[in-house]
Amino acid sequence: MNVYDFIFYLFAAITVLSAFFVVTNRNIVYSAFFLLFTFFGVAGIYVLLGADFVAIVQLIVYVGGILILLLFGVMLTNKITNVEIKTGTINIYPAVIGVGLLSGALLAALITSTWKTFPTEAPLPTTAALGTMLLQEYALVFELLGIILLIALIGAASIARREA
Amino acid sequence: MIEVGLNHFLVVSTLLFSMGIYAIVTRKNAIMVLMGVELILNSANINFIAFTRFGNFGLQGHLIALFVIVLAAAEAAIALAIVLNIYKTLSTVNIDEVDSLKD
Amino acid sequence: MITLILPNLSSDLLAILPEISLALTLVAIVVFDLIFSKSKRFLPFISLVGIVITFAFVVLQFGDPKSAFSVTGNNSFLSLDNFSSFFKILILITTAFIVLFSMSSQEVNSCPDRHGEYYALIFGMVIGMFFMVSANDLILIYLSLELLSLSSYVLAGFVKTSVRNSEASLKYIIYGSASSGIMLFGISILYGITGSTNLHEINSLLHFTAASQLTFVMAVLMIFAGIGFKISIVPFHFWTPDVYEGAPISITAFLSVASKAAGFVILIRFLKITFTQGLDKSGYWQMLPYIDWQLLLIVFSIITMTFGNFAALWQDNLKRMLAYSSIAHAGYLMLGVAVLSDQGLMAVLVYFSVYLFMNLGAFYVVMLIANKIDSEEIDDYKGLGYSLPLLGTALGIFLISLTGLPPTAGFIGKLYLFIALVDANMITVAIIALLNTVVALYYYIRVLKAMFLTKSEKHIVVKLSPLNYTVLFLLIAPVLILGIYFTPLINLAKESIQLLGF
Amino acid sequence: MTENSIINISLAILFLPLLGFVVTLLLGKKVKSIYLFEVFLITVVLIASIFLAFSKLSYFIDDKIVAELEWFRLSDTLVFNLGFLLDNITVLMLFVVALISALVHYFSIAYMKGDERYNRYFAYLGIFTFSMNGIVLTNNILMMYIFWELVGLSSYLLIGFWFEKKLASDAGKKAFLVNRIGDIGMFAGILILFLTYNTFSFDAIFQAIGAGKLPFNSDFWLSVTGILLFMGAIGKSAQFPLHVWLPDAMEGPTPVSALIHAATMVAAGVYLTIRIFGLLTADAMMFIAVIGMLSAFIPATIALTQNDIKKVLAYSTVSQLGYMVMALGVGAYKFAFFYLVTHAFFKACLFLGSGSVIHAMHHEQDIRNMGGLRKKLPLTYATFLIASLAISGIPLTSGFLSKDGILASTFAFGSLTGYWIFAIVGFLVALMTAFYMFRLIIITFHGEPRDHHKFEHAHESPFVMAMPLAVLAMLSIFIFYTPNPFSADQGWFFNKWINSAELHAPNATRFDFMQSEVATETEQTAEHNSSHGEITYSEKYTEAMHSAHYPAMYLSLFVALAGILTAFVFYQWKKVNVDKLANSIKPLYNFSLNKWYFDEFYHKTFVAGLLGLSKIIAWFDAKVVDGIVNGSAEVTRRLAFFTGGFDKYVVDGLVNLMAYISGFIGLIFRRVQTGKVQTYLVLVIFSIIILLFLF
Repeated sequence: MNVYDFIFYLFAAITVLSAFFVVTNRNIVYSAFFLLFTFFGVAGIYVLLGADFVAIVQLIVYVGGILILLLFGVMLTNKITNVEIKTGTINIYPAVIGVGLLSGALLAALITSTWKTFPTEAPLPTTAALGTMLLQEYALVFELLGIILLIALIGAASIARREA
Repeated sequence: MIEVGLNHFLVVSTLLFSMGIYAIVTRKNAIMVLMGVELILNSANINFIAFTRFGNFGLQGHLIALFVIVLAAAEAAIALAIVLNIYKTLSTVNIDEVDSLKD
Repeated sequence: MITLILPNLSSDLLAILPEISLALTLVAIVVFDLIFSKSKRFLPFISLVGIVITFAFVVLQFGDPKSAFSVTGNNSFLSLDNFSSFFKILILITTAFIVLFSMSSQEVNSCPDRHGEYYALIFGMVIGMFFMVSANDLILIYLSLELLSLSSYVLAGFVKTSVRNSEASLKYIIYGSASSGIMLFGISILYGITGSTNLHEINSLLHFTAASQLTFVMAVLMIFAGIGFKISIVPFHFWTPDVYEGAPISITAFLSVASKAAGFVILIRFLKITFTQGLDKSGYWQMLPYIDWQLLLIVFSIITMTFGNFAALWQDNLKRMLAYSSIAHAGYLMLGVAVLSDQGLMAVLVYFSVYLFMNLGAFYVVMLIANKIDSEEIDDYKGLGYSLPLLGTALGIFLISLTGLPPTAGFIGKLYLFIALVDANMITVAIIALLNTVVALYYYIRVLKAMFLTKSEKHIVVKLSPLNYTVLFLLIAPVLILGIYFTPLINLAKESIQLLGF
Repeated sequence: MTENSIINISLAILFLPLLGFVVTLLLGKKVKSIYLFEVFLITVVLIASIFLAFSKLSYFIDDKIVAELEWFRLSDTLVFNLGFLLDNITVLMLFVVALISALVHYFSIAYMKGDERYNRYFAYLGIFTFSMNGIVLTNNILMMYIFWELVGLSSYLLIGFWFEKKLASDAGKKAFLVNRIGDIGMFAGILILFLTYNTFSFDAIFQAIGAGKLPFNSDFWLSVTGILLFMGAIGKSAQFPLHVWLPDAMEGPTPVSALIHAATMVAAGVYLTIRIFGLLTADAMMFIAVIGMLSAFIPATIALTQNDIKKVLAYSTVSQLGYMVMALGVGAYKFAFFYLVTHAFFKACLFLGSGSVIHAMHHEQDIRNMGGLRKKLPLTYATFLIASLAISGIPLTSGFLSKDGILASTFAFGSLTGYWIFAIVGFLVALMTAFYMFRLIIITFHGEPRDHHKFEHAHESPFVMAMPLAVLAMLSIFIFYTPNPFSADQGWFFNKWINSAELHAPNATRFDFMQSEVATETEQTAEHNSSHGEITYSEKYTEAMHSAHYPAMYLSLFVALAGILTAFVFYQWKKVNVDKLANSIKPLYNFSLNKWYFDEFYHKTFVAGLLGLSKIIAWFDAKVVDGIVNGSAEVTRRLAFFTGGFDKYVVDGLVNLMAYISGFIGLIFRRVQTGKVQTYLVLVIFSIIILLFLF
């Protein structure tokens, strides 16, 4: 087991275990906290896969943005005096069976399949190349994302703002 | 032990995906459900980047992952706004209690 | 030194003039709303102007298929073919109607200070649909689908104070984000199999793939879950009745027509470009092996129409009934796709064109009546045929057309569909579909019965404005005219079935 | 005058009544006198149809004018057309329809006065006229079927016009349902034709048959196709065994009976048979002849004893239609059409006359309460008498000319093939016809009034009602058809206006006397001149007809007079005690009075069969379904329904059963719609898994 493998197992464990706590913990604040570790773990995996820029974005946007947003949501929808912010679950048994079957099938599908693989090379910095692609080939998608963000802004503001 | 390869990453992403689905269908709290959605999006992103890395597909996968992250942010914003609105009108964020529309 | 990879940016930008004009209209609405916040009543007119201009651009593009934003060869992001132009026209017509609907919708008018957002979000939906109908790349498909969804999540809950609206919105976003998440995962697997997200490229790469069948089916099914969510085919339809019932009627109508149309375009493009090997002599698509595509689609469509029709039988709420009926119609449309031939495709186009008018019409009448009596329960429609003869008759015409009886346009839609089925020797399927229309007859007739064959003491008066009359006329006229004289529509559809790069 | 203007006129004739329908229906509630618009339009149609017939017969007498328009195109070979076919028969038929329709409109102005849905009634007349014109004008069988159904629909509306009366709405329903049985056959026939020839056009089909292309390549299937198509006629022309609806349909307003059930709609069946005559084989013709014979005979015996003035006329209509159908069956194509036209006039006259009587007697229909009306209603009496003479076949009337022709044809047919039964039945029916018609006249108009109160209040009808009677009675005189009162052969109507039929069925499948080897020289040249088909009447047949003419004439005259005389002996001079006679042949009398127990028979067989089935279903429902659903209130209600009266069950039962089953399935489906979005998502996951295992 070389260092690379070790790092992989570390991050994989962080990701999967914390994700497990996210979905099973009854206290929603703890869940949110574990979600932070999951995102960190995923970012680590990105780094392992040579996606440095994506990893950074993952940290900034997910941890710095989405997670904070979710936490705000938690606080705004619970009375702050509640010490334990617990939430229940429904559909446990069918969900366990269904998800079990689905993940079994998925695992089988993904592992048994032969993928096009090439020997991996040493990862290069991707930021500059990504920037170029984003404004060249993917200019259209880039613009579309702009519209999506505008719509998200308008939509979220429209719903959340106080009625005049 | 086998050397870490594509399959290892795929296993991680599948587990993440399954747990995301599990959260979506079992947790009562709407915000927990949103966390589940984020897990699914993350698992798909791991797939994209892993395939890019091992299949030598260029940087396309990275870009897709970036797009998905941006989209996840937009979606989370709108979803939270809607959840807050539900909380304002029904004083609950438990999805199973929001079932007045049914047959 | 950056090398220019998009050498023909100017021509590409010209090619997306309709989309640009839509985006500019969106911006114009937002800006106008901000600056002249006292004159919101001009917003619909700005929207209509934007629609008309866009319409002109789309019509100019018709007949001149080209691809835009290509990186290498024909692997472009957008296919601006007649097929997409046809659906763009349908979407624009629907949008224009929805804007006109909204002008007299009580639900929308109850939140006057948020009209700016309302119309801006409608344009968000339209832009999303425009990209959907011409998108040629899975990632573009995913993003435009999300654009459409995000706008519609908000619009479904537009009246924030209404519990129904808020509930619809919450259910919609949870169901929708889960479906699109599953779809994204499916896309990622397909990307892993082929290494590309471009539909054409995937098609050529799929010929040499070594991926196992299980993987392939998994990916396809997961992507289908996302598309099926948009076009509400069983078993991905569960959100439809709840959201349709809960959302404002104008938005329900929009979702049931335009958003479904865009979803179908994705389905068709995805199937035809990605998974066909070519055409055989009689114009049927030869699909790639791995999956019995036809069986899959037939199973989907038969379950969908049967479920939709049977569930509709029990509905007491007209909006909900129309929701189930729209599921059933998705089943019929799916049958047209399941034929896997250009003829089936033509049937889909024809069906959609007539479905647009009849479905919008039904929703419009329901909206006008709901404005007054504040109810969509069929029980409250008793005797309406007598107290509101015009609206009653109009609804009658739309429902008869939805049933598919001559001499209305609905009949023509069904006729072409059945002809395509019979031509493809899918007799059993055709018979099942026919039996389904018989079931459909029951619940449509039920409304007519309530309106015309039961008396009610209540006397309801609905004052219609000239605008209402105009819109009603604009909807009835095509339903009746296309039922008799439909050659132009057929010709147009025939010209529009060609997909670019195929 | 060009072909174009002819087509334009016929377009106007077709669509003006539709315009009348739409306008009258829409403005009916607001504008009280809008019916005048419909009346005006139908007058225009009448004038136009006269003009059309005149131009066609003067300028284009030998031409077939065809106008076609592409309706829609499925592929290059599969084109659906809308088209007109104008030959002499078409224009004559158009004229008949327009004339009778117009007269009925005028008549109704007074007859329906005061009805609360006055305008609605005229609107219905408009749509009926439109549909009937459509049947007459079309050149392809698909359009014919469409208009056929439209006619059925509008007649349903008119029969059930007074739907507050249960009998009327039931009669409407019965007519609709019985007709549907015939239409199923017709539709099957159309499907066979379309599958074989890929076209609906009569001409194209005939040409293909002439070229030797047969359905499934067999003569047998050609016969079957002909018979299937003819089934449509059985329904619409109320032929045996589907004749049961027509007498019931008398519940509709009387002018409607005159229009629909005497002259036009019921004639549509005959018209259809005339149109498809070219493809009939000997077997099919034999079938048609037998049906016609039975339909002529059975109702005639029933009419002998009926006491409702309209019922008598209804059964007589069925019987006379049977004549026409029988005439077609024995190959007397021209006489069949001739009789169609003449019968339309005098039967419409009779119906309108009966309407006049009923109007005068304040809606009394039972002839036993009438009598002596001759003095009160002189004009009605005179016209009724002329029409009765015509239907009985007394010389100088149109009925004599045409009926005599049919009888002569059956005679000739007998001598050519040995099937004399048609001739025998033909004369028997002629005897009975004369008898029951004069029984009707004597009891109604002669003798002493039986209901003095009503008699005192009876009064002659106003001009708008009298005028149609006079016109129709006039048209029952021979002079409009031929200068020679004893033979139609030299007349313009028979000789010049109606062409002989074109035959297309393969030679081997025809009757001997219709085969083309025996066609004469001149007819062969005629064949070369016209591109279509060939002429039927072989020399052999002409000769047989010729030799049959005089015997048939004398014999028919004799039986008619005998019938009339008997009627006078029985009812006028009372030489024979009728009641006693009836008593002495009680079974026979009852048999006739109860209409051969047809309705009862149908009830006993079909209804009882369905009832038995329903019991089985009910048992199944009680034991099995009930067990599953655990005695829900719904099932109990259904059970009560199943054991309830079967009258309602026949019509509604199957429909309800289906609705119940569908509803049950729907109930299962809606269970999944719990309103909980997460449950939905679980279901989605399971669906994906199931689909994954399926594919």
